[in-house]
Amino acid sequence: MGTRNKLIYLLAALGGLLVIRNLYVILLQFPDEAAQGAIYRIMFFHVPCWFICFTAFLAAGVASILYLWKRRMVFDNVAVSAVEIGVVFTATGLVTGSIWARVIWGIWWTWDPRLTWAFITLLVYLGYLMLRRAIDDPTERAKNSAVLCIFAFVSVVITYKAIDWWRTQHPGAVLSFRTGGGNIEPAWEMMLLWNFLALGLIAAAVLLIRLNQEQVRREVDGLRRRVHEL
Amino acid sequence: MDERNFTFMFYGLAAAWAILAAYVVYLGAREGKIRRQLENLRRMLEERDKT
Amino acid sequence: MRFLRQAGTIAVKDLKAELRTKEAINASLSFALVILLLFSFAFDPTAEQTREISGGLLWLVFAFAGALILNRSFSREQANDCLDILVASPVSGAALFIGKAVANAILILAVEVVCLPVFGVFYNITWTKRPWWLLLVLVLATWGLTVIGTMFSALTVNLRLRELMLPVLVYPMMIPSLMAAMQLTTLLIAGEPVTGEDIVWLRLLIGFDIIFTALGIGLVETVLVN
Amino acid sequence: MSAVAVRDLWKYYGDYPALREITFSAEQGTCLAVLGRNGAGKTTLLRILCGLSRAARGEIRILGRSARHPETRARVGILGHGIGIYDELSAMENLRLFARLYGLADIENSARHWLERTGLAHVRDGLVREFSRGMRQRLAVARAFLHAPEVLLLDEPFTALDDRAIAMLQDLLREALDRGATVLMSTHQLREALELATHVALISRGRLVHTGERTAEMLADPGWLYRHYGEA
Repeated sequence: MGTRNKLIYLLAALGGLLVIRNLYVILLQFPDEAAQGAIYRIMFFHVPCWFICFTAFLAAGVASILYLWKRRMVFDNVAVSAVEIGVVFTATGLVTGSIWARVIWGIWWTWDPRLTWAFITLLVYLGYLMLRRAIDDPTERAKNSAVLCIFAFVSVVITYKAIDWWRTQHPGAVLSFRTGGGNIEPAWEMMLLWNFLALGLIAAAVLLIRLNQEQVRREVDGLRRRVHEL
Repeated sequence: MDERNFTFMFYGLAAAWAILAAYVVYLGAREGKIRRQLENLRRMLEERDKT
Repeated sequence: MRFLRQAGTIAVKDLKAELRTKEAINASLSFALVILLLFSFAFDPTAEQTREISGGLLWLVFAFAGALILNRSFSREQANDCLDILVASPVSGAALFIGKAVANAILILAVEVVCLPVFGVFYNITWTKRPWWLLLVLVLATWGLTVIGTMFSALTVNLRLRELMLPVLVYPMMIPSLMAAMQLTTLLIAGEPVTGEDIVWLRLLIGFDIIFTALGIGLVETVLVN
Repeated sequence: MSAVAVRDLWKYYGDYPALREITFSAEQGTCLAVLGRNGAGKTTLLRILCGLSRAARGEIRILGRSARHPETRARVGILGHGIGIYDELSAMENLRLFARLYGLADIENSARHWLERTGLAHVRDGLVREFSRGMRQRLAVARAFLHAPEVLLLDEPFTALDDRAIAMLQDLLREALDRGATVLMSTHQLREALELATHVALISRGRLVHTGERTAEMLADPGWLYRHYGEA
């Protein structure tokens, strides 16, 4: 087993253990919130999920710019892998948010700016993944999808800023670096960060698996090309 | 109300992990597919090289 | 100066070629009219309701009909490998992009200008209460749609499934401009002034125009040279 | 200084190298025929020289500048698989358009001149879509020569052309060579190419396997090169 595989298992194990510990604290030690009752606990996954999304899409954007600059396929691999993870966590974020909304707002979905933009972001990045499937030449694919990825990041920025630009139903920012502190209990904020770390470790493990795959896939592309040549 | 509230919280967490698990399963399936493609291509090239 | 001259030459060429055949503009116009007709089945239009959703309705028509024009923009270049010749000529990618975008914007604006009175007649709406503001919104939003559409048209020009891919990619990206345009248009058709909180939509519209134009100019050369 | 100089050029499709360490140069006033089988990499090489494609590694100098430099592109003429003219415009409008894009000083006269040279003066205002195949090809040739290019890059120029256009193109190329232009053409039609070529380069599987002057035995027996340098 290579060091890379070991690293993947290590990251996944650490992430898993941390999640279990966090779940224990969240479910058994934290009291119900006064207004929302038990459901508020979803926040401890919902919010970190979106952090992961932003991180992943930001990473994909940076990797795309680096690809266009350096033209090294590694950056393209990072970009796809990050986008895929971002899309999975966007879906998770939307579903957890929707379940929360069912209890608190009484509806699954509302066309609120924050929600709408999150959904648009999901569509835009799904488009990115579709575009990749439609291009055969790996170099061309890397270049065109990098350009799309840079455009797509605009929608991420809008989603992020939506709660500032429009009056929305969505709860405001919670973390101190955006609010100046005092919005939630310090213990809860710490827990959000702990869960961000836990999910981040798992996401990093998945990212590494995905990178391996992308490398093998490029090998397949190369061999296919050689077979054609004969 | 409070019990229902608790059930929904459970659904929420379950859904989140279910999506993640589904993605990992999908990754595994794709891994297998890519490996098979690789093997096929390698074998094809070896056969061509022999002839 | 040289940049503008080249962009102008490309725009004039595109317009001339389009007006000779009228392929895209005819298709776009009739499609727009069909959608306008179809909307009348979707709901029972009283003047009051229609006015409330007029912005959304109109911009859906413009976005769908405009896509036909945008789709043609780069596929026209493919017929005789003309795109290769243009990219290899001393014209910069940015000039090519701006030239094409200007031509597309003019064509889409023409479709819009025809659609507006038809809309007014079909749905009993007086839409001329604030004509200059409306024109400003039309121009700004159309430019936003066109820049994105032209860029993505270039991005997908060599694709096997380009007709299928383009709408999937382009509509979500257009939403920022479309959303702002819909809000403003509804307001203007109702005859209300753009003040107070609604100014934010105008700012967004201009902001997206600038962002997407800059991204397009910056990245188009990368897209065209493979 | 060579008119076209390429050093250690690589191009990849993903991990697969489509061109590997290509190094050659063409002096001013020479005609280099780039030969090779289909899929050997001729078109890829030509596209890179035209500035339509980026090399992964290596250096290209055309008239002393890089391939994508606007100054280079203004001095290079291109003829490819497609004719590269617009069906919706007339012959004259097509040439006028390209004259403008290439920044020529006397648009009208150069356009008219090349219509006459290619025997299309009588249909100058006819739409290209109504032209016959041969007429379209000749207009494409006029388009390529319009701005008196110092370097001509031709990708399989003879494949799409009929007999009359081939003869015309050969005459024009000879004339261009006489005035000191450099010609690079990729082709697998050996006979037409070798008549004009002063030098040949043979590409096989992305590698340059032979470069040198065109010798008399090549002209006498076009298959000679492949037998000596190409694999079976």
